[in-house]
Amino acid sequence: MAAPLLSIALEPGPFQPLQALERWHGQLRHRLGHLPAAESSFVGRVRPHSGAGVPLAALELEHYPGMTEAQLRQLAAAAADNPEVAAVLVRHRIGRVLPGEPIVLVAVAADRRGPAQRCCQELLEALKHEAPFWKREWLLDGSRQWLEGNTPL
Amino acid sequence: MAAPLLSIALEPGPFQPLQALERWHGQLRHRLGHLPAAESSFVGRVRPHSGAGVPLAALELEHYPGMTEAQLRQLAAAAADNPEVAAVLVRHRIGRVLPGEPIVLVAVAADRRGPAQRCCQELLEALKHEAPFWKREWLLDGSRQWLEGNTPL
Amino acid sequence: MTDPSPSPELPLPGELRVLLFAALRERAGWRERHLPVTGGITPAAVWEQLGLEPADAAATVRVAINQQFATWHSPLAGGDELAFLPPISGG
Amino acid sequence: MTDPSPSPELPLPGELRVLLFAALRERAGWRERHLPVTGGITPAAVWEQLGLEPADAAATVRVAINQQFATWHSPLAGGDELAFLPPISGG
Repeated sequence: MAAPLLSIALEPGPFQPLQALERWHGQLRHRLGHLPAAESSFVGRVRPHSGAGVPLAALELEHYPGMTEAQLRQLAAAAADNPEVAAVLVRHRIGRVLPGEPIVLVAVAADRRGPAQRCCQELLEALKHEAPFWKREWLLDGSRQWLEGNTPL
Repeated sequence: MAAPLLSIALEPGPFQPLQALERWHGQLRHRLGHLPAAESSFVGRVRPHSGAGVPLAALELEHYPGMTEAQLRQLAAAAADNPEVAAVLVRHRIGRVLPGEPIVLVAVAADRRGPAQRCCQELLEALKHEAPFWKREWLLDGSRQWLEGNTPL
Repeated sequence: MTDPSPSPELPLPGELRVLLFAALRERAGWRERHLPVTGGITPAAVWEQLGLEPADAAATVRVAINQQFATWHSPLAGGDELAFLPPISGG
Repeated sequence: MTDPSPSPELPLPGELRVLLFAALRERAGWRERHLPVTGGITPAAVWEQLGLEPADAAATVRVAINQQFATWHSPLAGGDELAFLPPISGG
């Protein structure tokens, strides 16, 4: 089987996960001739409150231009290293993200549900811990704080 | 936390998973005031080949009217029995489904990714084994065969 | 694509309504039958009485009474809907 | 919303380009510096030489050389890009 198709992009402004999935489906139909039997996806959105429970004005996402894209590609290829995985989609916001807005979209198309679900889950964990992104919470009073790590599973 | 919102329906004709998700998002915004931070979803589509590897003309899905809907609701409520799960969506085709067409859509919105992913996966396994659906493969020559069980994980 | 079958007679009050699905329905050649309920009757007894196959169905066929999963030895009453379900393949 | 900083001078050939991100950048007050490369220099030596904090950073801060994760004792060469990365929080 051919190497999985990787579609990876950083989003500097608000993006619509369902539109991104629709465009990806078009690419898969074009490249594979059909949509694989199993598709697992995940969307993460900004919570309305900070980790400390106070209302959030925005979440800022800093990243390491160049390394981020390379790492995402490497992590996606590693998670998709299974002959049953046909394609992987990753979209990740950077910049200022408002409560409720999508931050991350991961989708995996595969021949069976097991590999689709596992690859999607593993890639999400990998990019949370191994891709150079940093979140800063901005509160309503203008105060701000860098987060040290992720929300627990 | 309120009991999770359950949106469950059988689809007698072709349906678009992304449109179903979009309508569901509208309902969640209306009912919850926002979209939860984590959303996990799965789409299953008909394979182009039978289990024996020959081209498939169609997959027929028979079900037990009345019991199917009640079982899906019960299975969804059981899988979503976690205070962090906010909403569950299930769409399942019945009737004659063509290769490439969606058969099943499961989506779970929750406050954290762990409960969203687990609930989505558990509910998918549950409905594959505990909801009264039966698949019959129709081949190009008009021959047909009932499946005894599911594709392995 | 499913076998056409005439709308069955309504069951008489106190009768048992028996339903077959998918491969079981095709093998038996019928979809629905009505039986008088006799004291202590169970799904296992109905299966035998109707001459359904295979004789040792409990390993593969599941039973539902009034659209809820039940056992082969659950008690039946008049007006119940009893269904025999071949191996499920949903999703 | 990020700290504005003037476009840095281009590094001279053979110089090391050092980058800080997020909380590390804010604590240090700079984003990018260029250093001459001396024989056997490592990320750990650069950290110390630049007076970065905390002194025992290896437990929390990760190192990348030319945009690939590396160790605190990886060898550095002229022209390399060395980055110190505070705890990651993506996704």
